[in-house]
Amino acid sequence: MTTSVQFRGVTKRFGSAEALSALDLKVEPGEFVSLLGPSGSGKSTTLGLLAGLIEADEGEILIGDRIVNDIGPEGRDIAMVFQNYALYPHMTVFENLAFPLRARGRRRPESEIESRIAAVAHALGLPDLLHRYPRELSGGQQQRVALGRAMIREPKVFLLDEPLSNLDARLRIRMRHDIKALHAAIGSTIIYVTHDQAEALSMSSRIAIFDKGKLQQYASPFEIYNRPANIFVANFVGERETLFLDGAIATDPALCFRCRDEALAIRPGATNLGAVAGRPLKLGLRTEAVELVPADAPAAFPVTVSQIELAGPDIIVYATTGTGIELCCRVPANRPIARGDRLHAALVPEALHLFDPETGAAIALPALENSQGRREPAAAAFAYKDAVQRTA
Amino acid sequence: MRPDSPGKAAIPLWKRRQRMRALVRRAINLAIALVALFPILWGLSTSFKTTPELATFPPTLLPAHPTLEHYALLFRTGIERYMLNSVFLSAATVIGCLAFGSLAAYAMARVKFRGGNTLLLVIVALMSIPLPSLLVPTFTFLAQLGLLDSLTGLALLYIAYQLPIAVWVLYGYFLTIPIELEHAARVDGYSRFATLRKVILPLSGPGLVAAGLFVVTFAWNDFVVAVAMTSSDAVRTLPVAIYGYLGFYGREWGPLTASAILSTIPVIVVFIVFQRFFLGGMTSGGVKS
Amino acid sequence: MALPETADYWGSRPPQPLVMPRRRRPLLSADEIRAYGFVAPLVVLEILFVVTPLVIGFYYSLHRVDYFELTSFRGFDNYWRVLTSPMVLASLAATAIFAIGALILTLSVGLSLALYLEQDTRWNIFARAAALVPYVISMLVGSLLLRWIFSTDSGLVAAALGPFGLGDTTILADPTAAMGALIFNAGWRDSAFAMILLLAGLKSIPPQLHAAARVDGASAWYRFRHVTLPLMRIPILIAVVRLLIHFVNVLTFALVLTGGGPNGATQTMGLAMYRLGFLDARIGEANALAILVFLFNIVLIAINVVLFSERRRAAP
Amino acid sequence: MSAQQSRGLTSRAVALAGIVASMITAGPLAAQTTVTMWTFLDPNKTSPREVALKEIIAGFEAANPSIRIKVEPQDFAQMPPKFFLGHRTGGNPDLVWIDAKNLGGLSQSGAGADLNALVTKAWSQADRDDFFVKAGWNAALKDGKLTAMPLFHGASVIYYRKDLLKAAGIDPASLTTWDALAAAAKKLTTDKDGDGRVDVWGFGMPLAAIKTESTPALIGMLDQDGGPFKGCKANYATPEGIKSLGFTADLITKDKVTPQEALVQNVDDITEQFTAGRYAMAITSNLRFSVIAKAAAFGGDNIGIIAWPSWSGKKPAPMPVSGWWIAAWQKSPRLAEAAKFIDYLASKDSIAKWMTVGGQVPIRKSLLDSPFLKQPANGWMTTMVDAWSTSSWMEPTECNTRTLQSALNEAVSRVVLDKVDPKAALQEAERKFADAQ
Repeated sequence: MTTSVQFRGVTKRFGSAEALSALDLKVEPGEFVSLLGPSGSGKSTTLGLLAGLIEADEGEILIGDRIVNDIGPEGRDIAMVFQNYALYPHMTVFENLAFPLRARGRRRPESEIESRIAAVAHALGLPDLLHRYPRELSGGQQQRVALGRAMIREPKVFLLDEPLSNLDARLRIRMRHDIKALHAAIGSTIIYVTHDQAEALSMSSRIAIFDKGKLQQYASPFEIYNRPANIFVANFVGERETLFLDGAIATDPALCFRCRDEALAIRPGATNLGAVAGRPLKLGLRTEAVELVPADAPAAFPVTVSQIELAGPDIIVYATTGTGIELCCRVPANRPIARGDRLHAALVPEALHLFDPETGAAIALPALENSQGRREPAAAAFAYKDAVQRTA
Repeated sequence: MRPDSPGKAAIPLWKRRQRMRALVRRAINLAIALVALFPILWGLSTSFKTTPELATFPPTLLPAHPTLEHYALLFRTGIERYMLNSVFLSAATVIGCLAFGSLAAYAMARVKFRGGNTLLLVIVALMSIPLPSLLVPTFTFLAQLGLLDSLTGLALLYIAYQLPIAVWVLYGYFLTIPIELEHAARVDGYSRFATLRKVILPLSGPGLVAAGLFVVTFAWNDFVVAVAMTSSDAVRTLPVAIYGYLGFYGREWGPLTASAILSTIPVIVVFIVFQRFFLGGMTSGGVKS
Repeated sequence: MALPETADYWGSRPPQPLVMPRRRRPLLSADEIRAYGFVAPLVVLEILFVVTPLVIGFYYSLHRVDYFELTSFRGFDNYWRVLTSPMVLASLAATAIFAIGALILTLSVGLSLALYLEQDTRWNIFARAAALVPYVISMLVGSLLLRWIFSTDSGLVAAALGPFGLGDTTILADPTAAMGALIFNAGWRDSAFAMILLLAGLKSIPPQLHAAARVDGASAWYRFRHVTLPLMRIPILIAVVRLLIHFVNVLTFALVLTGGGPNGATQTMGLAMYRLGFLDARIGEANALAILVFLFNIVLIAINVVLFSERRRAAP
Repeated sequence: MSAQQSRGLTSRAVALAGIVASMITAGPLAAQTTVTMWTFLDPNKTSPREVALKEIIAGFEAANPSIRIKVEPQDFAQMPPKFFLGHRTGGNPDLVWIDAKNLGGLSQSGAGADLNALVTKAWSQADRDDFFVKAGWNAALKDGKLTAMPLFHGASVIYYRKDLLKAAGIDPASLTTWDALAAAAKKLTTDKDGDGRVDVWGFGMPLAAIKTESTPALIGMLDQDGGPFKGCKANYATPEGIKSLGFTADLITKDKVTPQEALVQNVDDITEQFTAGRYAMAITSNLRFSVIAKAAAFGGDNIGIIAWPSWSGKKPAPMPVSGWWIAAWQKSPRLAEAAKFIDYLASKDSIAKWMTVGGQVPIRKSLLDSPFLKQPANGWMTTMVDAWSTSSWMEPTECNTRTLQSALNEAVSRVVLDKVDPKAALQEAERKFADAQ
């Protein structure tokens, strides 16, 4: 009961504005794909096109092997959960759950409908609510009913349109977990639209990032986080704003990043940064790309602490370099750091993101041939997991 | 329909179906418009026919020798004066209805006062009183007030007839305006009246337009009341002048259709210009409330 | 009516003194007085120009009126005359047929238009505007134009029905067909009014509900039957009542299109009232009929009022 | 905008409109009396009668420079009741036109000034006798008071197409009996283009219940002794009445010379259709002659009028009398000036204007030998004069006769559509007449 979904050069215009341009995207059967992007980026348009609620101007949309461009939503065998749940206000929970079963042309015996509803209600913890009306339910309960209504028909493709955005923070984390469990249990293809990167990173098998109607990157959460394809992705994904610096890598006298008459020392590592030395670059720095080091470390530059923030087990240290570049990094909370401290920092080579300042595209580094490459994923994976937890 | 014809083959089947559907929709929309407009288009065509052509049988669909003689006649006989009367009357009615209507609607929507709910129900009841049954008594009463055969009297009648619907629409609309805005204004020291004027009314564009259009449709087109309540030429309104072409010794189709077309154009223009607001005002106001 | 009384709302009660003085709530609060000022123009105008004529009309209905002179007191004799008059009784039947027929036509066309033209696309806005034209132009002119189209002289009926061997059909002189024409006239003009009322109702249904129902696999008919219709119950009922009131009382359609003919088949109560009062100069009886029609309207109005209150309760 | 502002604006605009209107009508002279007159005619329009009225007013104003006549055209149906009511409430014009059906109301309301005292007292007996349609003169005379002066008379008459009758070989003078009329109508009903549908009908009648004229159903009854009325009681269901109603219905159902659509057609429709060439013969008012002649595609000189046929053919059926009268408002402050204008309207010159310009049949004997009437195109006028002189009939003005024609038309519908027995249908019509009293 699962199928693939494919977009081939799909374009959608509203008036003269292009909401989606030439989208190519393939979702394999059973995948959980998040469409992530700021509002107006085209992710909801993509979902609407797939659901059949919007008609494409160009290109083809396939569900399985079938081109569905001229098939209405009712013929696409999909299920969808809407942002505001779209529960039928004049029907009880039971009737809402029964609706997809009764709406399909073929009549099902009422006993079958009842047993299916009982099963779904049980799975979602709804049995006591079946005879209530939507307005008598809490937000979380409504959310569950909406999910249940989508599940009840066991569709091949599940579409979820920001389903958690109306819930409070804690409930959201729990539902995230539940949805993921649900996916594991039913194995349907799921397309999930969100503007919340934590949701996307924590649940998806792959993420498609959209901006201004264009697909920016389509890859696994790990790839997205650690190898953002361009400045937009690098900036959009991550716990807090990424710092971008214009400059160039220099290897003389030691490996460093030259920027604003300052040399930010880079500690030795597994990456071949020397390969791009000299050319103008845009450097993207997240917190994990800066490390506090002892003053006598081989690579270090002085900074002054300007502000500190407690973030759970860690503290975030904001520090200013000699020329006033404001960096930030994360250190365990037990380190005694106070405002005004003069410390030393270094850049972590594996966590640096380099971009072409003209195109904004990521610059790929040739890997070093030695075995140190093994260390990289582990460290990055830690950082990624960390980021997910913190953005929640 | 050779499959190998290059232009056709390049367009995928789903796209052709999509286009077909869009075309069919447009055709249906056109058909709706045609059914609605056909009699009026016939009137338009008739207004350009020469008098002899008007009397021919079977009638021609389009004028054989289009002429402006009927329109010229209308302006020779001073139709612009009747138009002016109608414009004035419509404006007075709309202004009166919106001014009195928004006052009353505001009080009913936002102030708790004894009798308020009853008044609301009375308004709904008043909206449904059939006018023709009131004509004779109104005539005698208006004569006693000395308001017969005057634009003032007619305007007051129109306002009284249309106020309930204006209040109804505005009341619904005011209810949709967040009350927090008003609390803010009142905390800032605005009186009830100032709140209405400075906060509520500026936010009520669509509601005012919807109410105004209902009112203007009536005031611009009414001839039943106007024919009964006025007699002198100085206060003759356009619909009464049109009605006059249904003369005692036969209808004069030429001037009749020409004046009807003249009177129709302004309403249509106003409605097309304000259509969006109208529906908006109705949507969030009058019906949903 | 959501604002609580000001004093309570701001919670500014003075500290209570030990011995409570007998302070009664003033008869009217300042806010109430202001509210009465706000509704005063409305109340005065309605009393003057609607209620007073209604009362005068009732007074007339108790008299024999010759040329506006009350010549003798008749009590309820006028009512008896009206209620036993074959013309009025026939017009009752004609009104019932017309009102119900016109209601069904107008409501179904109006609902279809509202559903079909719901989206705000350019072509839909055009079609809506066109459909609205018959409603906004003068009823008199519209009916006159339609009358010409229905007459055998226009040749249109013959052209349309000729291929079916019905070229000789006379619409206006056949009691059934004339009623049909009258109903068509009403539908032609007032469907747009129904459309507006229903469109407003439709637009208040969240669009996601329709999207959800489509995704859930519901056919257009199923969606209409199980989602749209239940949620449109109140707007539809309100449209029904408002149209019914209009159709029961309307005069122009019948006066212009058929003159009540043939054989009184299309003589509605509005027209009967007009004939009694304006053509036959029987003003006492005309007023009696007007009062009777008004009483009938009261029933419809009461339904309207009840629906209105229910909708207000249902509103969030 | 406050109430005061709005009212202030209103009254200012009314005043402004009034000033504009008075500037248009009053002209430059200051010391003038303006006499206001309600009529259904509008001297600014172009129909023959309206032109005649304009010329007559111009003539009067030239002769009486201190008096201006201001015409306020009215809806004809509402004009008389408004005038009667205005007598009580004020606001009436100085002069008003009254039709036959409202003469009774005029005398009952007391709104009409006595024109005997104001106008005809100064006339010679010969002058008074000059009005040869006696029924029309006497209708406005009650207790020695003349409340209205006839201007021109009208009647429901049968128009015919000279060309079509000639082509069918029918001599209009031979149509003296109802049977001859029906036979001729049959001959004249033709399908010219052979499409199976009638193009020209033999006989047209307005049978709608509103805007009526008299039809054979009524005229046929006038042949009986004492007419269809006994005081204010209708007496329709007589042998003559039954015969007349049956004859009228048969024109549609049996003879098929009148389209069934006539049941919903009023006199406007019939006039338009006769003008458009849809009928060889049709009933409409003789007052419309000039309008029809002007607009007819087949040429005004092809139109003729015949006197009403009768059952025996010995003598034409009585010609009904209707038309328009003028009355002065009893409370008018300008009664003397108003009377002056009435005097002028009733003068031989004015009546001649109604004849030559307005196309009306003259109502003064002394005009009957004018050369205008000798012209062949005006032969129909002579027909009317002869018919009225031979035998005329006027509805009893003391009764409410408003239901007369409409009830008889409904009786025709009952017979045609519901196959009701003519006698029962006539009894229904009698009841309707009685109800209206």
